[in-house]
Amino acid sequence: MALPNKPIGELKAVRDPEVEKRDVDVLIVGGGMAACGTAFEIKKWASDDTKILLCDKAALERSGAVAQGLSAINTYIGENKPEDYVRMVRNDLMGIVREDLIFDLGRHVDDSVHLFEEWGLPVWKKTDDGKNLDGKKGLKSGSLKSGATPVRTGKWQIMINGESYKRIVAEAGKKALGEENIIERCFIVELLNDKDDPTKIAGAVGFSVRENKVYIISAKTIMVACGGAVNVYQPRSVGEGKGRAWYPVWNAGSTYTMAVRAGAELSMMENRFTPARFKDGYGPVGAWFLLFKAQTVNGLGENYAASDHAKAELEKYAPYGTAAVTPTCLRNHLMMTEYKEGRGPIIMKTSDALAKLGETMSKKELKHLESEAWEDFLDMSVGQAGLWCATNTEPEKKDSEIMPTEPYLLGSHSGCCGIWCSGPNEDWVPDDYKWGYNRMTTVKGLFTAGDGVGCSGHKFSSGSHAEGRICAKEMVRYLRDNPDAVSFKETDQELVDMVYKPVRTYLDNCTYTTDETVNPNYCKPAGMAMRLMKMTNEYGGGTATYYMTGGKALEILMENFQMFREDLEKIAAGDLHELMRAWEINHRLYTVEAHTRHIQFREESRYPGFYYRGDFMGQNDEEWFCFTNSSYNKETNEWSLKKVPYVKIISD
Amino acid sequence: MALPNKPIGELKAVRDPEVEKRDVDVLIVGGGMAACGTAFEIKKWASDDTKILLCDKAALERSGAVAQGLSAINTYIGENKPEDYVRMVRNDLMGIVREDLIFDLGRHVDDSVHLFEEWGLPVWKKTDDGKNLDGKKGLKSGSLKSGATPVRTGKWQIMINGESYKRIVAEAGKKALGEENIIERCFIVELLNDKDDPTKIAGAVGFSVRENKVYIISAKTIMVACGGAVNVYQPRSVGEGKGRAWYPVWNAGSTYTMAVRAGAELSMMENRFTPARFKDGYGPVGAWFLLFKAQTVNGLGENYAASDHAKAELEKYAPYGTAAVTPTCLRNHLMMTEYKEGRGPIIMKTSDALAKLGETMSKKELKHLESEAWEDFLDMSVGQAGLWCATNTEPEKKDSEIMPTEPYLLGSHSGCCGIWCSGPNEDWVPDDYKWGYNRMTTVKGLFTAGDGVGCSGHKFSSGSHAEGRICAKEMVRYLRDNPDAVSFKETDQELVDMVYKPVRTYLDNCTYTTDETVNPNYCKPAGMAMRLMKMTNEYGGGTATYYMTGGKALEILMENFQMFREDLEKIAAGDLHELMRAWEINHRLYTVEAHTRHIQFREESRYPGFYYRGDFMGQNDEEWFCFTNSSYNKETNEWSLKKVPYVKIISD
Amino acid sequence: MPSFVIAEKCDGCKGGDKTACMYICPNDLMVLDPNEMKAYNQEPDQCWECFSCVKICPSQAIEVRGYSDFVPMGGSTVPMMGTEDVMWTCKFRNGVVKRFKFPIRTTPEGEANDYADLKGKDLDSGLLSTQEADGYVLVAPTELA
Amino acid sequence: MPSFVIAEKCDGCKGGDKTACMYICPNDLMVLDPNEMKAYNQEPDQCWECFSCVKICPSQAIEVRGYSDFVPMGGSTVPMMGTEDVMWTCKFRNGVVKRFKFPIRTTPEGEANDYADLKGKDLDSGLLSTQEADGYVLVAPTELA
Ligand SMILES: Cc1cc2c(cc1C)N(S(=O)(=O)O)[C@@H]1C(=O)NC(=O)N=C1N2C[C@H](O)[C@H](O)[C@H](O)COP(=O)(O)OP(=O)(O)OC[C@H]1O[C@@H](n2cnc3c(N)ncnc32)[C@H](O)[C@@H]1O
Ligand SMILES: Cc1cc2c(cc1C)N(S(=O)(=O)O)[C@@H]1C(=O)NC(=O)N=C1N2C[C@H](O)[C@H](O)[C@H](O)COP(=O)(O)OP(=O)(O)OC[C@H]1O[C@@H](n2cnc3c(N)ncnc32)[C@H](O)[C@@H]1O
Ligand SMILES: Nc1ncnc2c1ncn2[C@@H]1O[C@H](COP(=O)(O)O)[C@@H](O)[C@H]1O
Ligand SMILES: Nc1ncnc2c1ncn2[C@@H]1O[C@H](COP(=O)(O)O)[C@@H](O)[C@H]1O
Ligand SMILES: Nc1ncnc2c1ncn2[C@@H]1O[C@H](COP(=O)(O)O)[C@@H](O)[C@H]1O
Ligand code: SF4
Ligand code: SF4
Ligand code: SF4
Ligand code: SF4
Ligand code: NA
Repeated sequence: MALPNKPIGELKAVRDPEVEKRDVDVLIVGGGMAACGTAFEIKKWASDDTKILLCDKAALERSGAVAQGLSAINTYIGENKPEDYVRMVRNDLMGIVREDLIFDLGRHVDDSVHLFEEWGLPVWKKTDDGKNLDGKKGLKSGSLKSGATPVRTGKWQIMINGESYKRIVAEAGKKALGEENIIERCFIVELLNDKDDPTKIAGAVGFSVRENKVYIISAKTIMVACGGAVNVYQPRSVGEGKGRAWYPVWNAGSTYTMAVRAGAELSMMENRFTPARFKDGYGPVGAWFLLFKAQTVNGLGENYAASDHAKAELEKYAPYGTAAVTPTCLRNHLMMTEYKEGRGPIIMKTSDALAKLGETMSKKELKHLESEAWEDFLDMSVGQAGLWCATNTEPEKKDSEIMPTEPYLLGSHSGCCGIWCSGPNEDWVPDDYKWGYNRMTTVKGLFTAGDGVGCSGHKFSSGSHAEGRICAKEMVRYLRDNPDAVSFKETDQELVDMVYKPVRTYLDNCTYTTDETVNPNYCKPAGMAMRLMKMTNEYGGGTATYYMTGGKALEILMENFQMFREDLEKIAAGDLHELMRAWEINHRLYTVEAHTRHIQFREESRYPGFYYRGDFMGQNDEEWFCFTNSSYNKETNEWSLKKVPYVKIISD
Repeated sequence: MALPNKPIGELKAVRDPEVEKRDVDVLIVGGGMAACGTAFEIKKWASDDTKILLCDKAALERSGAVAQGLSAINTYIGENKPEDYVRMVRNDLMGIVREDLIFDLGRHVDDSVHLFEEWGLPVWKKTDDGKNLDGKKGLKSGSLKSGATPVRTGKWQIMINGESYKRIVAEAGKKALGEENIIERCFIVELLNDKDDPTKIAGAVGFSVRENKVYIISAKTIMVACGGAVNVYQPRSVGEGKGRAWYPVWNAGSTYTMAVRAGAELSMMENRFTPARFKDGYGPVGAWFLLFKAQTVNGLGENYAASDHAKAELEKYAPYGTAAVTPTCLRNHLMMTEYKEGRGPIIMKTSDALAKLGETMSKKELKHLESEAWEDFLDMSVGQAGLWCATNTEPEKKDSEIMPTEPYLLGSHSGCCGIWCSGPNEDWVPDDYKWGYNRMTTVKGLFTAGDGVGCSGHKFSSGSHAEGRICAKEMVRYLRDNPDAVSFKETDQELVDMVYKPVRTYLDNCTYTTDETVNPNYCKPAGMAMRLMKMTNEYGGGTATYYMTGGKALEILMENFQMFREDLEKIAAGDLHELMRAWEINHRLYTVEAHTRHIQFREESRYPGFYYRGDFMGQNDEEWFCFTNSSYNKETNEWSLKKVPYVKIISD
Repeated sequence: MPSFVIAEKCDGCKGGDKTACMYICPNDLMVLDPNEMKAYNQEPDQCWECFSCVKICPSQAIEVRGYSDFVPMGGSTVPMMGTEDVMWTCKFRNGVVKRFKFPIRTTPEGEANDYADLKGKDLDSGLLSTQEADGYVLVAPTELA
Repeated sequence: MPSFVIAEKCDGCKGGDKTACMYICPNDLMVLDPNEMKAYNQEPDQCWECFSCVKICPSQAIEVRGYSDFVPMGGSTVPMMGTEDVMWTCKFRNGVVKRFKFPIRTTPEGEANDYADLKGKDLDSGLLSTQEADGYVLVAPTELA
């Protein structure tokens, strides 16, 4: 072997990259469900000479959370009332949500679902005699839009054959926007403010992961939708399996970090989503609970969720805990009690569930049912199917363990952290919740959607797409009202120096030692990733403490963050892939620091089962029945947090 | 870069190694404190024509637990009574210990300490006016043997300047045994039984980590002292820092695995040692508690150990919990309560301790005290000093966190798992505890010492050395009584095929994929190491569950072990270093499986703070005030466990 | 379950401009060794096992094997992509094999209707373009607190 | 705190039979690249930071840097071995430097008394050779239960 002190990677980084400058009206950052919605919608409203650009760190065809596919569309209102949708989300999120945003989403989401089906997404249908047809056979029942009945698992979810979900949605988005307006493999690092009005957005800087090139983009309005944040908490598999997270490991909090650094207010960043999943493979449990009606038992074989103890525990959190559907965090909370008291692990009785269903089913129907169970994994969590194969788990014979995972930060699934956004400019929306353009952040011209929008949640894939479309139209309105040119104060050289700093640090130092991975003069992204996850796991209420944190732990964590940020000045990247990792870890830091500061600020335990403040157990409605918003000053590195009143819009 | 599918490592493994055969009377496996004791002692008793061989996987000068040095000798009886030594160990280990072994150790250990000092180990001395002199200045007070007073931290511990402790002890051992009788970098894989009498030891097989060579050794008597087992539970640092464990990461349970596979009975393998240490750096706390009289507080700043709650908790475990010195496990137990109830982390008030000491000290004395505090780390846990430097921790100004670590399996420090051994052949020893040769296992001719001997503990470095010396003499007695030749049934080819199987698996498959680390036809040691630690951590009462386990978790773990063992058939090694890792992981598996089976067998929670069985909380003296012994049949892969009566020898 | 490339099967996408696996991986893991013209996963511990590379590889050269830190050996899940369906072969550790076929899309590839000619009318309403075209009426909440 | 080798300082132990660092590492981590005649740590995540290699290197070419997953940057602890003492230089992240000197042995290297000529007498007693020589009397417990 040669000495391991040479740059690795196939695409070596050079000291001085090429610079490509772009001057556009609209910039879309991200290429996931939300961004594809924007891409589809925007030209319907923009004038033909509007310059639009979309930058995705990956390839739209399989970028973002839906890369692998999905087996359900979790938000389809259909026969339900949007008001009930608001009530469901509100209850699941323990009362404090932006009902204007949720209601607005509810009245738009089905339109996206109808488009998906038209584009070719197979949607299951219910026959008149109550049987399930898959999305191909179901075609003959007609489309949802034409009145066909979907297969519902819960009240809001419908089943699909979603292996190619993202390919289909991306195809429509790309066609609508035009390939020439899309740069794939462009990682956006930072948003830039207007020189004259720093409260206004003016551009962005990023780099290519394929060639040594920095993109400097000026834009009048920007939609940032880079998804949520994964690997900000340590997963339970810390070796090779650390790439296996439930949410997509490549979404690194870019949305929140770039927005907050550009001056946008974040809201409810203390909220996190800690899903219960099949252990290790992260297979989804929704279908098993809702479609297959499976039950869970504790290590002693008891149906703990039905125990008196559980009921008493849930009553503490009335009205949420006593609602017909137990909030997601409280379902976790009941599991936590079992673990702590030595009654783990939690087992899902797949065998009993299938046996029970089998009592009323034919052999053929049972076979079909088995196939549905496997599809649920193969369409969105293949690794879980792989784990079942590797452990000889036939669900009809062998039960599986479920377990709450590490926490994720996201705003589109069953969590509600994110950016504080304007609601629709309509009468019924409280004045404090609207400032002109729907889904615009507190930075002029900066919009967000999907995981980016805080205080709502339960939009899922369909709602994220619809929200991206809402942004499209609003951005065109904003452009109409704000046609003036923008410019930013940073020079090209400053921006290049910032983006390529890790490369230069690397090149300047890598031959000092005989192994480029161990060098006292720099740190590398892989090590920093582990370091960040260790500190959040241990002090910020990760799995290490059963999600427990408290004042002293948070104080230590803040000190760790501080040193971490200082050390990031010395992060080094030898190739373009590593340069991306360097910037991802930067984005993760700011995101999870925001999260932690919110937890520190909110002196109660609003979401038991998602996290606990040991020094402030229980909810304190008196003091904390309100939103918490934060902002960051990148010149002074100061955070500020405040309370923002909650307004109830929809009746109980 | 070239495709990463070529064997890595500087010392490539070849398919067919050279074979070197040795025929000796005495084989010493290991080169640590115990083995150096044997090496020093054996020629004093053996006839000149006795052939003796010592094999160490590393270089004696710095092999084993003392490689880095130590800052104290934890067992020096001195002015105390051996009976009190037995009482201390018994209380710390919750009542169930082999008092014959402990008493015997107590009456021999000081002789080794006196030798260490003579050889050049600096031992601190107390002046007549109560001041501490370091080991160089202390020389003028004379030696311990000549009556000088050591500096005691606790009743049993004495302070040394132990940076070169192991070098000194190894030097004497090597000189006494002769370099020509020592093979360094020889990893012993398996012990072999006599062809005609399988209850008798007959040899061993190992390989060189420096050249492609397998050693096949026939021996009439063997002393195995390969230390304890580390990285059988997942440490809290799982990235680059996973090499930082408190106990030496290179001791892989070889002692227990080789012995049990050779037919030896293990005892009290459920016992583990989970030391409280300075967090992450694993700095020792003994000096801080005992010498500096530091106190610990919880996250709320409370002296939790002095609370009524703590007292009540300790009373549950009377008489152990209410003894003058709280047993090590119960000290952890009190911390666990704080963590679970949200009152973590635990902080050691180094600042207060030093301030208090400063009240009665001169500037110069304080400066000396500071130096002592740093020496405690620099002599045996440099990484902790490094962590203090990196976090700007001056202990007089900034407090540090302490925390129980991951569990270790060992028999010489504050734990008592190990091999079931004969006590001395003397009247006062119960018949069931002696079968001819002191420290002989239940396999004829197989001896052990140090971490290998179960049911005793608290021997530490000095006691391990003395115990190795006891073995030396007993082995010569055994040789005298059993002079006949031995032979084993395995052919050279079978042994080579076994030892080099991982190499062949590698060579047969490594070019199938483009990356030698990911290949469906084999597994690699690094991945298997993570897999083993993940399963024990989650199901076997590791840090993941605050040391909680239970029947269902243990059942899952057993199933995981089973698949793990099957997969070990496919472990692959491309170079000699990796071949060592392959065998280490094999040794870890058997050791931790034994541990888990004992936990499964003992239906009580004897060592709260070390582990809990959620389904059997509390101690059950009625049923379980006894030893638990296990044995393994390598032909049938069957374990059997049984209870063995405890006999009290020393009065309360 | 990081992806791996079977050396014999990979032809480096025949030396094309970009390889299919590099093009698709959402996490930028697949790279090509230009000397041997074969691909490999440069960071297996960041693989989400999304199977995007597996599904797109024209040579069926990519598979995945269970993550080494928790997946026992011997199982496999292999997709075969068609234009309308995906066929999965799931092999168990104990040899049991299960096959499943699921639809993936109901229109030909490239034929998703992007409504290229649709232009919205009322920029100030809350309606999306297709809602407006469908004559959908925007509702306000009626069940107010 | 895995060890690292400063390229410029390492001379591969002048091409000797075995390098000092390879000889000493209790965990078999140090290896020599025979082409460049320089050493490196082949498995940094198994380094116990025992400093054995650091202390033995004749060229002071080895140092350690804090484990990347929990040690902030900028500190260092560097030993300088003498025959009787070790001198530590501890540098803090904030620049503070502390130096400590501790004795390591009180006899010249190689001079440990191995009692080469001592032969035990009574193989059946419980006494060790030096105990026997010193006339030590083996005690039995007196405070029996
Ligand atoms: C991963 C996952 C997700 C879901 C589920 C299971 C699993 C396993 N489930 S179940 O659990 O209920 O089973 C769902 C389900 O079945 N049904 C459903 O409707 N939604 C589910 N989701 C949730 C939805 O997928 C989710 O709500 C939406 O995808 C959110 O949309 P959006 O907010 O657009 O995020 P994205 O991940 O799709 O896209 C992010 C994009 O940003 C890019 N990017 C990121 N950083 C960037 C940077 N710095 N520069 C440039 N680009 C940069 C990404 O490449 C990507 O294009
Ligand atoms: C690591 C450590 C240990 C201690 C402490 C702090 C720290 C950080 N502390 S404090 O916490 O209280 O601070 C102690 C202290 O201050 N004072 C004290 O007296 N003892 C302490 N210990 C305990 C003693 O060190 C311990 O009791 C003895 O060393 C045990 O002796 P022994 O049982 O011989 O084990 P070993 O580790 O020394 O030697 C093992 C040998 O086996 C070799 N080996 C292993 N596997 C092998 C294989 N398969 N083939 C061939 N050789 C193969 C090793 O290379 C080694 O030579
Ligand atoms: N036990 C449950 N009770 C009610 N709804 C659930 C339950 N588990 C999952 N769900 C819902 O099912 C959908 C898919 O869940 P999951 O598979 O957990 O992502 C989500 O909308 C969940 O909120
Ligand atoms: N506690 C819950 N009970 C019922 N449905 C839920 C609950 N939480 C989330 N959902 C719905 O389940 C779908 C996905 O949620 P999740 O279980 O988190 O994947 C969404 O449609 C949610 O509206
Ligand atoms: N809090 C304590 N009380 C009594 N003895 C202790 C305490 N902490 C450590 N010790 C003893 O001090 C010695 C060194 O401990 P340690 O540094 O924890 O390995 C061992 O003999 C321990 O049993
Ligand atoms: S897509 Fe397949 S054939 Fe093409 S480079 Fe990748 S592995 Fe090779
Ligand atoms: S499975 Fe997915 S994440 Fe892994 S290499 Fe392939 S495309 Fe990338
Ligand atoms: S001991 Fe020092 S000089 Fe010798 S090979 Fe190792 S690093 Fe180089
Ligand atoms: S510090 Fe110790 S474990 Fe690490 S490489 Fe050096 S000798 Fe080996
Ligand atoms: Na953990």
